Amino acid sequence: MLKNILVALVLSVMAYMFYNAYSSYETRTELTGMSHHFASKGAEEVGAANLVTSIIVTYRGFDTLGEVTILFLTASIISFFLKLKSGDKEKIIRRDTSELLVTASQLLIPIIFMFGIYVFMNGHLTPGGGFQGGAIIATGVALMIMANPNISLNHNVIHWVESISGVSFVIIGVLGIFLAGGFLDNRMFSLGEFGDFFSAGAIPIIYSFVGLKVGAELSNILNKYQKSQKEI
Amino acid sequence: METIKLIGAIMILMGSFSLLIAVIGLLRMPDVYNRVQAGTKASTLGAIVSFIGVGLYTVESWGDGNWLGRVIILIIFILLTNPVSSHVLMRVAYFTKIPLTKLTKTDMLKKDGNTIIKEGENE
Amino acid sequence: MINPEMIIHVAVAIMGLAMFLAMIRFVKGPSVVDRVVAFDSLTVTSLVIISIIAVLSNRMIYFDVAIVYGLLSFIGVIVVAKYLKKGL
Amino acid sequence: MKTKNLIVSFTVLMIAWVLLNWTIDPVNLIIGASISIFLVVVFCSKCELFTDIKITPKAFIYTFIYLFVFIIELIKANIDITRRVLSPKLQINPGIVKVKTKLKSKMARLILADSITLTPGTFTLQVEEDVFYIHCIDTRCGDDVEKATEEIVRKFEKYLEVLYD
Repeated sequence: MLKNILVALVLSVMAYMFYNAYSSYETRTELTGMSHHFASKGAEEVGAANLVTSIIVTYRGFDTLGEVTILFLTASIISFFLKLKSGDKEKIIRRDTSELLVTASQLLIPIIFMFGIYVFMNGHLTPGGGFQGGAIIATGVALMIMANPNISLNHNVIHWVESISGVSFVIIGVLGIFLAGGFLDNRMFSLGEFGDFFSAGAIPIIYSFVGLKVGAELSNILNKYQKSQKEI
Repeated sequence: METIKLIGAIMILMGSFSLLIAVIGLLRMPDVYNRVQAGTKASTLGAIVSFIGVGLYTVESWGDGNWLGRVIILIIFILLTNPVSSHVLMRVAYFTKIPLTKLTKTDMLKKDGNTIIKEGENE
Repeated sequence: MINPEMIIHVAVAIMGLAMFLAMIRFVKGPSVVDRVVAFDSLTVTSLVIISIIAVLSNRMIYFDVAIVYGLLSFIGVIVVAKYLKKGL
Repeated sequence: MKTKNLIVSFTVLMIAWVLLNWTIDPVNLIIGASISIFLVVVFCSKCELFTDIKITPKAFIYTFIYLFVFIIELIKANIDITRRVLSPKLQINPGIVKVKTKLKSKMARLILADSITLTPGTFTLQVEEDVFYIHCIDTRCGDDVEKATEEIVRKFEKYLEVLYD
């Protein structure tokens, strides 16, 4: 009873907070100074059809580097805590996976990876990009782990992919200082024709590295989960 | 052009009816197994017919946009994944011993003794 | 001539009804599997609705959303199945 | 036939890439091809999905015949389900029956099981070596394995035997 009252209390406080946030919300009718610059000059300065991408990768490229680092930190912390729990002894009944699921997953996994790669290589044209593509790749890894419970992913490969893509991201950023205007400036390569596959300078390359890094980090988390299951 | 568009719209309508049938099947059938059957079959066909309708409806942009490619990918994807996921689900329902309805006439899997459960519990 | 867009709006209304009925099964369902099945048909219906929204607003890019959503629903069903069988 | 598996997997991935991009720009194709080769080497060198597929003109024609039969069955399934669901008194007679299949190839078995799932009143419940357990919404054949096999599996199996060894 007390628990129910507490839950109701928390919910009503949250409802009040949301109501406050909602009632003070006004739709903006015009752009603020900064966004006005992005909206009007972004397309010609960066050459990417997707404005959000151009902001994430170039104007705010440094933030993206930080976000990827935060994700890396999260993955490390999760794996740290998962290792601790191996003391629990609990019986787990394992049944072999349906043959159909195994076959279907073998067919689907390459196509899922292909789709993930497509998403992060086309980040400058379509919605999506590094983070989304990386998440799709991690979905493929999740399917792989679930279809074959006895699989063991090569730990080293994941770490190498992660490290190399992270380092390459920084190297391209530094190259931008020498070849173009500044850190992570995408104009080191020609901007190309607007809306083309090869356009927006270095954005597709930077985004591919971001995608690989995110995919590797999330796969690492999944791999750790599976390992911790096995130890029980 | 107009006619193809109209045909596409009618196919979307047919697909939506099929999806409705799937859900009515979900509501009326007596046990999990029959629900999964009705749900999977009707919703798979409904989705496929609707996607074909969407493909036909966008006839004007077949040349430049990549509507058609994505529609084909979605159709193949649904056709491949929907039966597999329902199969996995129904298998789980059987192995977690959700009872079959009283109308059931025969259960060969039980008669043969299902080997999978025995193997699993040895571990 | 009948307006094709009208027909599509009627179809979307029917799908909305289907989603509502699926919600009933989702709430009522005696076992977890019932709920997952209802959820699966909800997902398929919303896939179709996403694609129709993409067509009506003439934005090809929403189709990617539909593909990813379908993928996630497939993985989701398998995750629940694995959970019920106890063991990842 | 290791190489056949790799080539067919590569073709499937390339088709997926072209469908996603919807362009036959040579540079784009080269990128797609390199990604496909990478994925084939990583994932498809171990699996044996397409080792048993046959690439002959006869198989090509049979693919279309199979698709035609499958679509007819799919539509029949839905008419069947509609009739059952909408009739005021539920006309169901469910049961789990056993059928046997001669197919050995993994891919052919997947296609067979998917087809059974999507055809009138039948649903693959469990797959063991050569036995499929099938949940029927209307069991007519009862415990008779031969009769059930004839009724449920044969109509697909005779085409799949031609497509896969």
